[in-house]
Amino acid sequence: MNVDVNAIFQIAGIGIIIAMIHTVLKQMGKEDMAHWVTLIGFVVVLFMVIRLLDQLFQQIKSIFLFQ
Amino acid sequence: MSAVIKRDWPHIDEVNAGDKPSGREWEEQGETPVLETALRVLPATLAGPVARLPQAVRETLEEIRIRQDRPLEVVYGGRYGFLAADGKLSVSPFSAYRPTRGDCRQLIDLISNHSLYAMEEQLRRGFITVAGGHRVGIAGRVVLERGTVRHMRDIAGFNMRIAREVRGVADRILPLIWDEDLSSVRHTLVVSPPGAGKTTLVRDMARALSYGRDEGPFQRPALKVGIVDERSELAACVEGVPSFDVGPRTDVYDGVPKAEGMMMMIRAMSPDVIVVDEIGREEDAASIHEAVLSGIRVVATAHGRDWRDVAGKPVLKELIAAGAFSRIVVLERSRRVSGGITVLDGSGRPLVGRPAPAAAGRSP
Amino acid sequence: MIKLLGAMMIMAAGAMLGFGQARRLRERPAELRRLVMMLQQLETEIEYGCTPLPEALGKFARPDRQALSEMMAGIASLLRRGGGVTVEEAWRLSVDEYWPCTSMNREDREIFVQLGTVLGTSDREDQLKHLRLTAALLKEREAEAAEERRKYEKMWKSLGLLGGALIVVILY
Amino acid sequence: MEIVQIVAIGFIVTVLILVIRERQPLFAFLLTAFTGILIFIFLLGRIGEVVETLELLAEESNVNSVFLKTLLKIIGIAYIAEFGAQTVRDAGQEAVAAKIELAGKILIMVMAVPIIAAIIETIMKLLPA
Repeated sequence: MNVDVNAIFQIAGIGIIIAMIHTVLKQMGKEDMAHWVTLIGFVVVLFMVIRLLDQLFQQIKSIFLFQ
Repeated sequence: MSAVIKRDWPHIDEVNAGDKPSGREWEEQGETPVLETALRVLPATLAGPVARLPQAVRETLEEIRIRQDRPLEVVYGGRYGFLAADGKLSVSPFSAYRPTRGDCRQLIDLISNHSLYAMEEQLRRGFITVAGGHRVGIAGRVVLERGTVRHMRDIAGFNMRIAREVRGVADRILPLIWDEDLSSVRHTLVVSPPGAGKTTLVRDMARALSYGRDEGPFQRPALKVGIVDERSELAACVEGVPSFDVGPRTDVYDGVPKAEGMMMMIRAMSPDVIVVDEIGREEDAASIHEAVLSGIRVVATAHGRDWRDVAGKPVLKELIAAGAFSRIVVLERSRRVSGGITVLDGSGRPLVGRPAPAAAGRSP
Repeated sequence: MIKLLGAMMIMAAGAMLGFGQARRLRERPAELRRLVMMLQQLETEIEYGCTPLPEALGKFARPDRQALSEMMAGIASLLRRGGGVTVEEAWRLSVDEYWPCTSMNREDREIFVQLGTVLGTSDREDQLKHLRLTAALLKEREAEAAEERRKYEKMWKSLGLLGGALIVVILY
Repeated sequence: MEIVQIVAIGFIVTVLILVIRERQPLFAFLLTAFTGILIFIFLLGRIGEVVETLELLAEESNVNSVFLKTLLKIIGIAYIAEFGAQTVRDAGQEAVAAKIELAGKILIMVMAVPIIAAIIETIMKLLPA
C-alpha cells in the first residue's frame, strides 16, 4: 500500500511540473515544444498507469478465472 | 567571460610550418641586419630561397624581383639570376620558383603593414617603403580617376630594392665640397644613374654633416640638417623615427612632396643644410632658389649619367646656369659607391681628388 | 538522505543550466553592441587617421581583459610579431581563440570572420564599405538578439529549474 | 481500519486532481484511473479471501465445481466491466461506458448459458412426458 501511495504523488508532481513547463513554453511562443513536453510527460505517466492496470488484471484473472 | 585567456600563441608556428618547414631558418642564423629587415616582409616561401643564397650573393644583393607566376629573380652586384625554391641560383628561368597568387597577396599584406588602405598615397606613386628603408616598387592594374592615378589593384609585380647603410662613403668626398670660409657645405648636386648609390651617399652625407668632427684630420662643426624625404628612402622613417642613423642634429619630413617640404623646412626648422633626393621638377627649382636665398645649403640628387646629361635637362640646366650648385658629384653605375666618384665644380670642370680651396671663391 | 542529496544536486544542475542559457541571451546583445562600436572606432581610425591595422587594433587592448578587447589585441599582437602572418590568418586564429569565451553564436562569428578576409587588402573606400556592411549586419543581429533576449531569458530560467524538478520527480 | 486509509487517499487524490484538472485534464484523468486501479487492487486481496471461503464451502457440500467456477467468472466479469465502465465514465465518455456495460451483460449471459441449459434439462426431467 505505502509504495503505491508514493506513486500517486509522483504522478501528481509530474502533472504539475509538466503543466508549468507547458505554460512557460507557450507564453514564449514555442507551442510545438510545449506539446512535445506534454506528450512525453503523458507517455511516462501512462506507462505507470498501464503497469498498474496490468497488475490489476493479473490479480482478477487469478482470483475469479482460475488461470 | 572566461577567466583564462591565453597570452601566448604557440600555434602560430603551425601556420608557418606545414609544407614550408624551413622557411624562416634565417631568423635563427642571425642574418645580417640589412637583409633581415628585408626578409621580414617576405612570405616564408620567398624568404626561404633568398636566405639560402650564398653569402657573397647575399652581401651584394640589390634587388629582389617578384612577379606573379613568373620566375623569382634577384639582382646582385650588377648581375641577375633566377632563384629556385631551394635557393639555387641560375640564369635559366625554367627551374626557378614561381611566386603564386597567394605569395603575392601575402607579400602585399606584409609590405603594407597589413593596411593597404593606409598606403593609398604610396600606391599612387608606385612604391612602398618598408621598415629598414627598403623600397618596394609595385606594378599592377592602375585605376584612374579623371585622368589621374587613383590607386592600383591586382598587384602582381614587386621590385624590392635592398637599402644599405654604408657609413663613411661621405667622408671621402666631403673635403671636396666643404666651404672653409663659411664653415659649411657647398650647394651640391649628386648625379648618377639609378642604382649607383646616390641615396646611400647623400644619406651618409647627412649623417656626417650632422655629427661633425671634433678630432683627427678635417675637423668641422656639426650642422643642423633637414632631410626632405618624399619617398621615405633617405631616412626610412617608421612611425616618424628614422630607421637609419642620419645624425643627432637631423630633422626629417617624411612623405612630403619635395617642393613643399623644402619650404616647410625653411620656415619651420631653420636648418643649415637641406638634403633632398631626386629633384627635377619645376617646383623643386623654385624651392631650391628659396633655400639658397635664405642662406641654407642644399644637397640634392638627380638622375643622370654624367655632367652633360644633367646639363641637358631643362630644370637642372636652369638651376646650374643660375649657379645654384657649386659642386656636382657624379657616380658611375658599375662600381657602386666604392669607387667611380668624380667631383665637378659648378661649371662642369673636374676637381682633383683632394680638398680644393681654390674653388672656394665660387661659392654663391 | 542520499536520495535527497542527489535530488538537490539534480535540481541545482538544472537551474544552473537554465541560468547559463539566460546569461548567454543577456550578454549577446551587449557584446554585439560592443563589437559594432569597435568596428566604428576602427572605421574612424581608417577613415581619418589612416592608422595601420596593427596599431588601430592594438588600441582596443584594455586592462579589463574582456574577451572582445583581448581578441582585437590578440590580432594586433600577432600582426606585430611578424613572421609572415597575414591579417586573415591572425584574424582567424584570434577569433578561434576568444570566440568561445563570448556569448555570440556561430552566425555572428561568420560575419565577423568574413571581415577579416578583406581587411587591409584594399583601398580605403573599399575598406570602409566592408566595415560599414559588417557593422550593419551585426547591428541587425543585435536587434534580433535583444528581441530574443526579451522573449527567452525568463523562459530559460524557469525551464532549467522545472526540468531539474521533473527529472527528480520521475526518478524519485 | 483500511477504510480510513482508502478515504484518506481518496481525499488527497481529489485535491490533487482539482489542482491539475484545469491545466492538464489528461493528467487528471490518468491520476483518477491510477487511484481507481490502486483501490481496486487493494480490495481484490480481500475478495480473494471471500472466494477461498466459497470454494471451501462448495467442496464440502459437493456442489458441481463447474457451477461455482462459472459463478465466480461471472462475478469477475461483472467487476471488470463495472470498473472499466466507471473509469471511462469519469473521463466523460458515457457512450463508451454504456458499451462496456453492455458487453459485460452479454458476456455474463454467455457464461450463464450452460447453467441455464442444466436448469432447463432438470426441469424437463421433472415434468412428466
